[in-house]
Amino acid sequence: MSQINRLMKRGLVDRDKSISFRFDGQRLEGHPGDTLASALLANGIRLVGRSFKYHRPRGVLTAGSEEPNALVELRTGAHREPNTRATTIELYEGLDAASQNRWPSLKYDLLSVNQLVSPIFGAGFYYKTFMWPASFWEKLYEPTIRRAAGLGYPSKQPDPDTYEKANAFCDVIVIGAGAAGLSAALSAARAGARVILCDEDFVLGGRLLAERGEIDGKPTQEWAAAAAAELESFPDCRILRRTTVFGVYDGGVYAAVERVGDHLRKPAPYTPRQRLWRIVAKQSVVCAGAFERPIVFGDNDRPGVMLASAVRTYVNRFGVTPGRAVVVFADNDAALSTAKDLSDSGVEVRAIVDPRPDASPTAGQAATAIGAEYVSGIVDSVSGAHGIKSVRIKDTQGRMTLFNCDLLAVSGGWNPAINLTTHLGGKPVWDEARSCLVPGALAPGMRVAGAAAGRFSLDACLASGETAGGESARDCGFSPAAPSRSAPAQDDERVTPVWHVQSRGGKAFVDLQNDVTVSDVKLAAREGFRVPDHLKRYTTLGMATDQGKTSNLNGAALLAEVTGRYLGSVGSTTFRPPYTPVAIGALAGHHRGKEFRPKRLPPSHRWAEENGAEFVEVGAWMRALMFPKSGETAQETVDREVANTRNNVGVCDVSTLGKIDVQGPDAGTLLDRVYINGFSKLPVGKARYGLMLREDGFAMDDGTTARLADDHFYMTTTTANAVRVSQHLEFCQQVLWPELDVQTVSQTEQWAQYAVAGPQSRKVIEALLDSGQDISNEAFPYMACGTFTVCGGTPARLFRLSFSGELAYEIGVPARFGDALIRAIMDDGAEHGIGPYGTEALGVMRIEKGHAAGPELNGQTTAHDLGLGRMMSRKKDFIGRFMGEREALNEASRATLIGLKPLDPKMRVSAGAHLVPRHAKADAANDQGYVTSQAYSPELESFIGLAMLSDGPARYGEVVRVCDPLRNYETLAEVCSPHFVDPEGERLRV
Amino acid sequence: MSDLQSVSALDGMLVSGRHGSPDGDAGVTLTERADLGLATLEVRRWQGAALDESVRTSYGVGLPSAPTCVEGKDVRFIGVAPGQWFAVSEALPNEMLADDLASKLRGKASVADHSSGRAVVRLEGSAVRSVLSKGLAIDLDPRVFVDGAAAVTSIGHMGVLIWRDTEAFDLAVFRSFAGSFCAWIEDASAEFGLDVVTRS
Amino acid sequence: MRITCPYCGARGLEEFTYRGDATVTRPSSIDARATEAWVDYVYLRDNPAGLHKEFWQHSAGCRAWLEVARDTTTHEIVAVELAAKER
Amino acid sequence: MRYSLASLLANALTGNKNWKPVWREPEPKRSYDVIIVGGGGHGLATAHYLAKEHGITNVAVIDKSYLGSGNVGRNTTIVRSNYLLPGNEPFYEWSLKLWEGLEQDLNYNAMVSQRGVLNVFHSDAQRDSFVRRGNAMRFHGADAELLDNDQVRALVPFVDLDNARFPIRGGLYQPRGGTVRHDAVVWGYARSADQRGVDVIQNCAATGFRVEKGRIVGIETEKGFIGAKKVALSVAGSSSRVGEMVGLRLPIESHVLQAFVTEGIKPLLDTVITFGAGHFYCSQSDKGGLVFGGDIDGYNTYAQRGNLPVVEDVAEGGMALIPAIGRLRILRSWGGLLDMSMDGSPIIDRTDIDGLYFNGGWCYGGFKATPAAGWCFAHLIATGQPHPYAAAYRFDRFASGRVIDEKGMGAQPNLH
Ligand SMILES: Cc1cc2nc3c(=O)[nH]c(=O)nc-3n(C[C@H](O)[C@H](O)[C@H](O)COP(=O)(O)OP(=O)(O)OC[C@H]3O[C@@H](n4cnc5c(N)ncnc54)[C@H](O)[C@@H]3O)c2cc1C
Ligand SMILES: NC(=O)c1ccc[n+]([C@@H]2O[C@H](COP(=O)([O-])OP(=O)(O)OC[C@H]3O[C@@H](n4cnc5c(N)ncnc54)[C@H](O)[C@@H]3O)[C@@H](O)[C@H]2O)c1
Ligand SMILES: Cc1cc2nc3c(=O)[nH]c(=O)nc-3n(C[C@H](O)[C@H](O)[C@H](O)COP(=O)(O)O)c2cc1C
Ligand SMILES: [Zn+2]
Repeated sequence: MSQINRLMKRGLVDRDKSISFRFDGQRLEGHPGDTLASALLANGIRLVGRSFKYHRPRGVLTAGSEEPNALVELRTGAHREPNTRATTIELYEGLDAASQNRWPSLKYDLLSVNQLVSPIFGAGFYYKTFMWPASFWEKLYEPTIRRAAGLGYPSKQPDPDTYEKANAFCDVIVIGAGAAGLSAALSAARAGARVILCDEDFVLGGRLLAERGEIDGKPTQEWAAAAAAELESFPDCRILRRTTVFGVYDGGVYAAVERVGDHLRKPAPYTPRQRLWRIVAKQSVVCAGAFERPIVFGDNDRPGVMLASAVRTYVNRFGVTPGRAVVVFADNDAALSTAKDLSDSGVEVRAIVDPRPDASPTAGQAATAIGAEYVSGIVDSVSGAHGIKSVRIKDTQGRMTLFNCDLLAVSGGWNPAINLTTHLGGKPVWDEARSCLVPGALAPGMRVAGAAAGRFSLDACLASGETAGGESARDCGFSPAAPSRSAPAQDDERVTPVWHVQSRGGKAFVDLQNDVTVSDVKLAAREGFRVPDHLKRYTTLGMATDQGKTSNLNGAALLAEVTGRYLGSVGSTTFRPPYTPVAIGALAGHHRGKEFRPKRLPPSHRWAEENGAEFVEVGAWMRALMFPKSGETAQETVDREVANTRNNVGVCDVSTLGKIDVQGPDAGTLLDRVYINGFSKLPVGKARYGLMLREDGFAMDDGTTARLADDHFYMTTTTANAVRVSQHLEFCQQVLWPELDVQTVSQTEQWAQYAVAGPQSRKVIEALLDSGQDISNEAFPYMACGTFTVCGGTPARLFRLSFSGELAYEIGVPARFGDALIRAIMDDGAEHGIGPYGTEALGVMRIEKGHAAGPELNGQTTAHDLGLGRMMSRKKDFIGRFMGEREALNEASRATLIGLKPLDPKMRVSAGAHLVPRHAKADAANDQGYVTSQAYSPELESFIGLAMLSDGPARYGEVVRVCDPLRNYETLAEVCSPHFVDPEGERLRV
Repeated sequence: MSDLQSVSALDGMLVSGRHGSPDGDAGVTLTERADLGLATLEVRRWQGAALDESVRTSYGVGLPSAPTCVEGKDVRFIGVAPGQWFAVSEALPNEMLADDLASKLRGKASVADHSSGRAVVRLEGSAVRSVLSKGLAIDLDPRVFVDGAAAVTSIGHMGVLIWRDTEAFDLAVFRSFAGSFCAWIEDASAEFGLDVVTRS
Repeated sequence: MRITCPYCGARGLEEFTYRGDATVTRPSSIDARATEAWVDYVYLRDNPAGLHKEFWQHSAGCRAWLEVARDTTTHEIVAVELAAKER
Repeated sequence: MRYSLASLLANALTGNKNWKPVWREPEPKRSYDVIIVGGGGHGLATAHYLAKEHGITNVAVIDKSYLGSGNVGRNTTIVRSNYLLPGNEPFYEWSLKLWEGLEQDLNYNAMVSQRGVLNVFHSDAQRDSFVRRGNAMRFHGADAELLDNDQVRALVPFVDLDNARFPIRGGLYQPRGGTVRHDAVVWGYARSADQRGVDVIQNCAATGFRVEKGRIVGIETEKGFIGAKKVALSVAGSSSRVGEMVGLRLPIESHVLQAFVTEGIKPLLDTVITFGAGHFYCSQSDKGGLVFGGDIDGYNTYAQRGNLPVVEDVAEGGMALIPAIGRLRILRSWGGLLDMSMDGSPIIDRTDIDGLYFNGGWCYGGFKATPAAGWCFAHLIATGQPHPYAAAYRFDRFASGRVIDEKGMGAQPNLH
């Protein structure tokens, strides 16, 4: 088939070049400048899809992003995009599209039987049935409904394309580049403002491209091109084509999506498919134009029924006629140009049908001029299921005339595209004169011009755009030239809206995509759904992919009529972002897959990789979990790492701990107030464990803090809480106690810090230290800290701290030496049998020592629960003290930290299990606590656990049931002190 | 000097040479500025005037009260927060800067060393603003973000301090994020081409 | 939403951390009779529809805690000050 | 009129002309035994159970807008009972049981769809806390299963299990969880309450309260004063605003939660899935749209709309979990006002004013609670005594410290 409906002249397509594409497997041709819709129409294809509920055959209704019908699956395989509007797809070589929601084929669709039983399938029918038997809902009814629902098929493979985000700033954003938008952008740019002009289309001009008028003596298409060219010449004007502004957010933030590569077979190398723009603008001018609205009549959904303005677009912009014999059915004079443009292109216009009671003389004249019949009347019925063949017209006397035709151009007037003006809550207002909703209160800095403001004449569009652009520039401090145009005070358009006509035909559709008919609206009203929002929710009117751009107002008008109300008082549903649907990928941009969130690598990362470490995500950090040797099971690895640390010496990267420098004369005072225990009296050269609470008295974080100098402390926090603790300290400093002279800054990134633990650890550290520095037990006892130099002058901080319970040190050097230091430690430690250990072994050792960590510091525990109640100073106020002393936070019956030893050492004490008394039933009534952490202790040759148990410390020796019904597991364990290994801490002090 | 080898934050994260689009001149060039002295100073209570005086005496400039850079003798001071500055120095590399500041500003400011805690990269080239705008939500227009301007903000979910030095932008990112930062910059600059210059 | 940090200038919402009602004052007493003041401070909030004085931290910027006056019905920001009044 | 296939057929034959309004539109009477302020799910369910379980039918439910205009009409419709703490779990499990019998109870198909709720986890620590939760559920008689990666893959083959920034290590699954068609809940309860004599009154905002000698005697409304022996507040995100009219200072902040729906597509996701390493949860509606959401915006607001950072955050979470949704398009986004409480758990309690009852603080999770909240609130209003399942939902828990803090975030509502 050749392009039988391609006109010889007109349009912005390049007839010299051909593009081949496929639709439902059929190979077709179009031209550069086409959309898929215009190319299909050029090829004489009218049937392009099936509707949602009744599977009715559907064609192209519009020429823009408001299209409800012509939805296709674009591309194939992992690139498949369901529900893509043919009217916005720019044609490219090799394009492959398929119709959707039909089976087995577009022409013969079995589910179209649905329409036969439509009286049962009326609005909301599913609320009234499918209830018996109850179990059938999930098994039968719902799966059936679900398979029928939805339109296109999603690809179930990862999206192979890339996306990105970008930020832009400007004085004035102009949204839409039609007559109004181009004028606005020109006046703002000429005044010197930084302008961003966005249009969702790939050519600037809006309806100027689709009409045949003149501006300043130039055809509108030329004027648009010239305006675009002038705008391009301003260095401060950025033009974003193929860019839809889809949302308006607070503070002058405009979200837009640019389809960078959608018009290509695949995006150009190194470019994304789409780009999300976050545009911050001081002022905005919304020039989004208007949507033509249909008139509702029986079988108004047949392929071949098209909006009159869309017909003009196809003829004038794409050089395509959607039909060869045309009837125009319009309630306004503007649509008459459709007849004229068609006729001028050699297309036969059979009739102009005017449903207005006060028929306009212009319409009759227009008809005569082109030799068409003029009928004052309505469309009574339409024939031709897959594409109209004829329409029957009923005139005001009730006489019927049959017109054979293959295109029915319809216009019921225009609705301003007010969508973006309401995103920040602005309510549209009813304009009785123009019979449409116009923007109400606008967002700060926003103006509306052109058809979007209800100014429909070309002169008014140009003038209002120019004025709005100039005023916006002025509000940004520029001096725009005086407007060159003045808007006609009154638009000359006569508006006598006809929303729907009483016709004999079949179903009359209000919402074409969701198959909401006039009878659905009536039924809903009858059942009490009488506000637009109820109507919407009950019938789904306006909830489809077009969000009711061509149906909402018709629906409201019908509702007003059947409930006997004034349309202006009925109200409307709310427009919400996005203006047109936006791909989720675009909103995610770069941040997907492995780049979902940035990764933090500690200083030893490369070394750990070289040494075969397995890694684990700890917050943003990647930490070494363990260092397996070949042939080992995970358990064997961990056991080995633990045993080696306890017997010889081990090393572990602890750089991920939060490290906060606390300086200033009042540093000690601040610490006294954030920790439950005291710090101001801590001597220089010493470190101390501290617990901090939230103000509600629950534990927040713990760690050690060392005093490096009188006015200098060095705090460590848990890895997980580093950010929170910094914020907390800053709050304390800046908000609670600004009078304190104390400064804090995070040093987490600055210091590489390694724990060197085990009986041989001193020897390893000594080997690192430059000579003349004494770290004997006497000179540098447990909990000492100090500044040293290592490896020939590298400044280092040394802390004699132990999480493992062994003689241990934490040694810190500036992070740029971190890689070298871990290698040096390993070298120096080799003769002492040093081995690295990961977080898993670290966890085992801290459990053996009964140190609380993340699972115990879970935000639900108190100092009492952690066994640290006695640390709470009674001498001072500190964060959380008052609330922490509430009785409920200190009751013995609270679940409190204990140890658990399984009676059978080979049995796990599974973390997450609940505890019940030995002879009690495992149920809620007997639930007395839960296991927080578990490990296998090589030293005890037994599994062990930490747990929170009601009245725990009083129950040492008692046997409890460890119940894990989730994993179908249970064991008995003895309650014991959480300090399993070296409870007196003798090893620490040698 | 130390026997330990210093490893820069970007070492091994980004290979030198051309990345992304191979066509024409690279739109962006990335150079690591390793071994800079980096430190923060935060004024002690009621010491604002005294601190400013000491900085003038020792470094020949007054401290900026806004997020901008001033260039003193050997040291550039960048306003990063009320009463807080980020100091950058080539002449006093690595830990030396913090030591120098601490000794000269004792009692007037709390000084902390960050020379190891940040990776500093210099980005320049015809597309540098386009690339940065993919991650930075600040206005980089040359009339807004003027020479010497600075901002603490974030880029691709990573914290960053950025300042402009004539037509180049210096970015200080946290050391542990260096790998993700490189992945981000590689992605963002792909369409323009990226030249990476690492220390030889 | 954009907040104009007195130090850094206008920045996007994503750079800030919210903390809520800035009209509350931490009780100075830890006397047992202060219970009501503490419960009020920790748990009860002004939650007006309209102007709300609230704490935000410019956490991805200068890290200053801010007192922001914002209309909770329109999100319009009327005033921003540093929470630390003296330094 | 009873709904059934037979009634559908019969009406179809008569041109669907004989359907009656789902609820009457009465003018308010001079006074009622009970006035419920707030025609959301909770208010209407309360009315239903007051009438049905306690025989109290001289009741009005008033709403400031159209029925279901609040959160009940804008939530992501997830129902589940996977709670951890003893104050919560029995309540939510009871709610799930009520959902299971709801349609028969109401003679209204609310499309209770027990398609299962899957929470994936990404670390051992997260697994352990999920196990603790799963066991708590089992202890309370709820269903819970721990899934390994193969089982996760079998349920949701297209999630990014291994190649992700935060690889998935398994999931906690509640097969009985699922979704319920939100609007149907409103209409079903309204219809049932109406049929039992309750007056459901729309566009009638409460504007003030009349209290005499410490006792409520009625409320001021847009339609004038209405007397009442008892008044029950169930206004969700408006709790503080309404509370302020009668001098209640509440442990509640109003926040916005956004939600999203994609264009309709053929079946993709047959369960409810929740990401454990970011903010994203998703299900597919019977219409075919993926309905999803993430974290709250995080600042106090009454504007019922959110901002862009959360939109991006949710999309990033979605792409990280299900990279196949990149080409699916968001059709609409919206927001609802949450009544975020100080410990993330709700309040169903008497107030200091005699005859004034409060139900609120449901945060982002009160839809699933609708039946049980109505049940327990009705019990409290009717008997004056807290229902055992809701016994922990008291105001005084904040003073006493017996908070119910599932997330362990403390008194910071936007973190719950
Ligand atoms: C986006 C989003 C997603 C959510 N997802 C889930 C989920 O997946 N699962 C879940 O369990 N929960 C979810 N929730 C929470 C859940 O929706 C709410 O907790 C629950 O709906 C609140 O109870 P309600 O239905 O009674 O509230 P609402 O429906 O908000 O009812 C309150 C009513 O009070 C009325 N009102 C207010 N002021 C007055 C006045 N002065 N006079 C008269 N009437 C007044 C309002 O108009 C409103 O209709 C979500 C919430 C949101 C916003
Ligand atoms: N005579 C009539 O009854 C009548 C009615 C309506 C319109 N018109 C004519 O239509 C024209 C209206 O001019 P105009 O400039 O107001 O509108 P327009 O329709 O010419 O241009 C609007 C432009 O905005 C773009 N757009 C819309 N929403 C967008 C978004 N969210 N993001 C990016 N781009 C978006 C569209 O692609 C389009 O190019 C005039 O020529 C007018 O005479 C006439
Ligand atoms: C579960 C659920 C599914 C929804 N599905 C759709 C949908 O398919 N199409 C649509 O336009 N809106 C859908 N919505 C959103 C509503 O249109 C509407 O935005 C929401 O109820 C909030 O109301 P408002 O936007 O009028 O404030 C859905 C809402 C919910 C809660
Ligand atoms: Zn700031």
